[in-house]
Amino acid sequence: MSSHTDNDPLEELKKTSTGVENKKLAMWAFLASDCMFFGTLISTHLIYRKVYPDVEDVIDIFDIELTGFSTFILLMSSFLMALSVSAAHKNNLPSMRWCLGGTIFFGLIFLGCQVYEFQHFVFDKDLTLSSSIFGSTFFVLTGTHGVHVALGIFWLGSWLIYSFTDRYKRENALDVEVAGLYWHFVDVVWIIIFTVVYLVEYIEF
Amino acid sequence: MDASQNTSNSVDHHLAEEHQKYFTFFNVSIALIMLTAIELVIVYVPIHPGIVMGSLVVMSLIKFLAVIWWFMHLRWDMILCTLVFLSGLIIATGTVIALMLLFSEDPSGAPMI
Amino acid sequence: MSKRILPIWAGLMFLVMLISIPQCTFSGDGRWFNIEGQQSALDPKGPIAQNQADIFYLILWVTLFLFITVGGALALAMWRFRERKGDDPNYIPPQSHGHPLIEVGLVVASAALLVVIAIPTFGGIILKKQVPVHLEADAIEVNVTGYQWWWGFEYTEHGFYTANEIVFPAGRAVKLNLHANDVIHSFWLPKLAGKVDLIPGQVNTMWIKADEPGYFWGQCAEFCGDSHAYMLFRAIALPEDEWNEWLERQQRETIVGNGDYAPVKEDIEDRELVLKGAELYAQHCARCHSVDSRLQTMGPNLAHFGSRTSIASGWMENEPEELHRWLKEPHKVKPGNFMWYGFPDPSDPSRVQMEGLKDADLSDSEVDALVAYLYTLQ
Amino acid sequence: MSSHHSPDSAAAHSEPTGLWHRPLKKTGWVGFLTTVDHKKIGIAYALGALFFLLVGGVEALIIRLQLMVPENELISARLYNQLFTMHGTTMIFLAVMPLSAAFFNYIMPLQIGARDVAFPRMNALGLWCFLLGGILINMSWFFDQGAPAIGWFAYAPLTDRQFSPDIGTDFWIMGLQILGIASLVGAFNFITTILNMRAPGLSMMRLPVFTWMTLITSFLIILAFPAITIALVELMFDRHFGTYFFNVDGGGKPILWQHLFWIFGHPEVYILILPAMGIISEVIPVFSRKTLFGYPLIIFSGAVIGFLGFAVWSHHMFTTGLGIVATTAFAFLTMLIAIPTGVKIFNWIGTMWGGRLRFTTPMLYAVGFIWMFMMGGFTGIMHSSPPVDAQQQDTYFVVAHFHYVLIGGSIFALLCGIHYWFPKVSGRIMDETWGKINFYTVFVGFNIAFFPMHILGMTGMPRRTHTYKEEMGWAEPNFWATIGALMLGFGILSCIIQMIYSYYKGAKSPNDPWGGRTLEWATASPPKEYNFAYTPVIHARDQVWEDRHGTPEKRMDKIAPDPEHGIHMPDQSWWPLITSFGIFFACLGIVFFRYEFTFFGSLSYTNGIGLLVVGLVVTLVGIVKWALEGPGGYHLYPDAEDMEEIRQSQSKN
Repeated sequence: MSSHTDNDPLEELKKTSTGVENKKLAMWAFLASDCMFFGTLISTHLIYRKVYPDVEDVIDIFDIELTGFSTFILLMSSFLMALSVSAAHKNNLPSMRWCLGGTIFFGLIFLGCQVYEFQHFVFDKDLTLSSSIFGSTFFVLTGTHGVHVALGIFWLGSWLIYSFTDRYKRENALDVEVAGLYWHFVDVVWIIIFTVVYLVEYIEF
Repeated sequence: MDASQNTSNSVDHHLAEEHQKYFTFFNVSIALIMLTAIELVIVYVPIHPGIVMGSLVVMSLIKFLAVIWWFMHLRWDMILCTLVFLSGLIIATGTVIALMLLFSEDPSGAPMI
Repeated sequence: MSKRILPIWAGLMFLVMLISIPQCTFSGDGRWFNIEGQQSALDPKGPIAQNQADIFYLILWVTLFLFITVGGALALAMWRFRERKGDDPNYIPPQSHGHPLIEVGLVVASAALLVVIAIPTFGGIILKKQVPVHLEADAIEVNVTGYQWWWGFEYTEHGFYTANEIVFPAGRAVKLNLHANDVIHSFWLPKLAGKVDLIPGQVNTMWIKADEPGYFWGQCAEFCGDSHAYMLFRAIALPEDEWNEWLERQQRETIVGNGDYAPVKEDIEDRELVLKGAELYAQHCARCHSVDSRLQTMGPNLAHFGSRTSIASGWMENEPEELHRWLKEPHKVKPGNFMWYGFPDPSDPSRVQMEGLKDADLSDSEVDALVAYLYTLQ
Repeated sequence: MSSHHSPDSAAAHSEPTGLWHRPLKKTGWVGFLTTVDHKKIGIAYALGALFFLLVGGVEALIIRLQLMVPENELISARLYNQLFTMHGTTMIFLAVMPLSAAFFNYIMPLQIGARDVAFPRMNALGLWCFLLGGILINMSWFFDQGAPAIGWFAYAPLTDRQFSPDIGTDFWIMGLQILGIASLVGAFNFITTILNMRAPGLSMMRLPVFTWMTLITSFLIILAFPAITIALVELMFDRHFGTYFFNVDGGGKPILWQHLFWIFGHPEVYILILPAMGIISEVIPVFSRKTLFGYPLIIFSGAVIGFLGFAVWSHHMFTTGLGIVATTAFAFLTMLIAIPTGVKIFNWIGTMWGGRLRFTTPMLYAVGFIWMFMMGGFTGIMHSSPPVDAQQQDTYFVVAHFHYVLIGGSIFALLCGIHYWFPKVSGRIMDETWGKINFYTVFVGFNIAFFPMHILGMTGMPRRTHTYKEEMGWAEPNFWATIGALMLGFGILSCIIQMIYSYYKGAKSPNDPWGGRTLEWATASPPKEYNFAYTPVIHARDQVWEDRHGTPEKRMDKIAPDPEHGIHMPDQSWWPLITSFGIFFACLGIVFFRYEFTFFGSLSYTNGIGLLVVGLVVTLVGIVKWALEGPGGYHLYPDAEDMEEIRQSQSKN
């Protein structure tokens, strides 16, 4: 009865002591670590918001429609990412490529929105890294998230290109899944940032 | 039982399962968008800010958990992945909360708590 | 050879240890344990330090008890179960995996000992933070500011400043508001109270009280840059009458009109020298130092400088030779100090915002004149 | 030993993979620079760490010589400040942590019966990042203003450009970032390896304690390091881009740095001590000829110490004016840590009780550890009480406390581990007589150096002061502390000399010279490239002990490798080395951002951007090529001797 597992390369990868593939386990450990990265950045931002609530007129700076739109875009990209992992597991390459391409496209739109937002803040609203403590914490927090998004786009793009070569094998579905985990995590971090950095500012206490 | 039949069986099984997942993912993403829309609107609704704050926290928590539970496959994976991730998540959350409490200041700038 | 070298070497090592123990526990002049040393925390002269020393001794006894019991068990195990000569090298002792009752018992016992420590600890935390009600009424208040590398003291109720020597009445609580001008410092008067940090951007508070009049040494306890080791200060607890006298003297104006240095009296000896010193002071010192006790400028306030006991923030005694050395070559006494190098421009640290004595190039006779002038500031 | 390359990897080799082909040479420089073998990497970690231990030791001895007499003028205040900054940084990040990592690398895979770690090339990346990070931090000595003078915890705002305009501080910041990468990739690797690559039958509750402590330490690393990484990023932005994270002028709160630093810093203390506890828990049962007393409780208390370590950071900040609630909460949580720590000590004594103790050199270090760690622990209980801590914080009492924990604790345990596993690594045994002479020198020297510091602290000597006045009465303890430090330095040096001598001239050791209990003693000394010729099937916690003394059904089964397939081994690679150099140059570029400096007497100017871009490109190329290259692999076949051993064990069962 060992023929079943012998023939499925994905099952083959699960032959570890715990039954979780090495790469996936390492990725989850990395994500646990990344929680602390963003936890530290978010607390820095929130602490200074709490200590200096009036340092900038934040509602005047923010453009919640744009940010809402980019949040929507990122959620959609996460949906497509889940579909591409699903397609990769089915070894349905054309579907996986379309979904991956869509994920990357939405990721690029998100990044574009952020670039636009940053240049708008800097040039129209005079909010820079050194204009106030709010500028410092805001740009470093959202910038770090943006760097994560950019890396994710690069990573997913690599797999999109790789899937067109004949070196792409069935086992690589795991690699796509691991890249997907990273992408989803970037998404959940944005869910938190969208709430605690943007939306909370609009509540009138 | 020959190997090829076995393989096709397993692939069929995979297909059915992945097909099932498609609908789950679709529903989850619709829910995520609805929640985001509600979040966007609720901040303008003239009710007690505490309620707004509370519902924002609850909704983003639901979104957060939905993504990691369904999109990130924790629902289908070994419990070990969840545990590893939770170790980081719990310690990070605890640290953020503790820091927020530690920075409750009195007017002179010295910590109060 | 190699059989014998081990016991010889081990014996030698323990001999060194035996010699070193009394050497360390007796300080040079034969006092045991240096317990009455200038900054000894084990020689408390005020209620907070007393409380802290009491808790220290309590924990010391608790841990000594633990050390003797646990260490005793360890020593006994090491002795009783060691492999002796002639023992069967293949002997296998009975294998035991542990006993839940023993484990739980030990956990409960250690938790109980922790409670013994925790209760007075809580009392100590409260005591250090809050002035007790009966001392609140006649407490005085002093603002302490830490600078690189000296201390500024502001007597808020009377509106005057002094530097590096904090004077207060014995038997009364002194509330301290701690500010920092540049980096983090830490205010530590071991005989009166444990330290509290001075942190830029926030105001910490503490209080001290000296039971009897006395002269205490204190020191900055948080690394604050090049001359951290030289950032000392003195605390002087005076009897009530002397305290009032001191207050009166400090409030006496040292300045007339709008001049930025003190007038030189008519009837003093070496008047020529003092006048020259006053001129030099105006030329080189007055940019950073003030001789008006109501004014705090960038450097330590020098009003009533002549009546202080120490100079260079507690590092040197206030004697003419020492003062001469301090003014002539301050950078050799305290490396990196601003009196010599001038203040760097905060926006561009490579430039100097205000010149120091380095550029003044004072001769010995000029320094003597300055010294003479400074001692007229009584 | 015969080997050939499997068809799939052979195909990969013939493909044009870029600048050069995959390295195959096992020896010489190429073999060393491209290695992915966890054993070679472990040894390289150990050599690097021992080198930095000597560097940090020399720095410590200069510090001690300066303090030997009051108002000494041996070195300048600034040099002294640089020395204690670099001493702390070096000892923690470049000596003790990598030395622990050396044991993780070498011993842990052997203890779980694995052929290598889960990600061998990532392991190599960790090694190179550690070495280059160490080099980057120490490069600061050779620039105009020299090394940083900020203390190893670099409290803001002293680290602001305004108060520390020197380039040394930038070197320190970026050096720590690289070391953070090294620790993080190592930790992800160890977590995956321990959880996923255990031999059949080796359940979690059968894992050797050292492996358990490796796992817990790795979790501490991945959860603690992000805090300092972000804090350093914020500090770097403050220094280079004028942000206000810790800059008071713009509203920054210097206290935030302390929080972020100690959120990392306190777990870091346990990162330093838990591996040591793991080593001790291995050595004491072996030389007591008894199984570890209360194994589950030792594991559990290790995990509790690790977890509580994230909830007590503010006890480093009792004097910063925290409020009453915070002070009390952190004080009581800190006291709680005494319980699991005490449990460990009770269990070690319980293990020795009723055993047959052989006081070999490793055992002497292990028992020395318990004594010294007890003392360090008791002074730790004193610090947990804020009123007492108010008098002890930032004094020599604290210096004494953490040296008792880090030398008497970590270093003693690491020396214990070196003596214990030396036969396994080198196939030769270290001489017992000289080992004991070294032990007594180290033990006595250490106590003479650091016990007087308790007295110094309680009588008011603050730490980090390069001089003190004679009136203070601190002369005698300081004098003897210096004598002791010299003895300690001499002892450590002679230990290292003995190691080098034993490596070449020591007596040959059998595979298991001590009567070991755990799996690493079942294989050859030194282990062959493939660690185990067979797949060990584990039936008991102390498997090797059970093989020798236990009942037949608890004996280990040995599954021979498939005669056709052989043993799969990972291929060597250049890309970890190249990637680490990319990271190194990128960090160097950030150090030089907007810098004017004099180089060989002439004023030079650099903005470092070019270097940063080059570094990032190299890193990116390295990662891409790394990914495209794939893990590769080739197959080895156990030699006749190994096959004979497997056959014998199978016929026995």
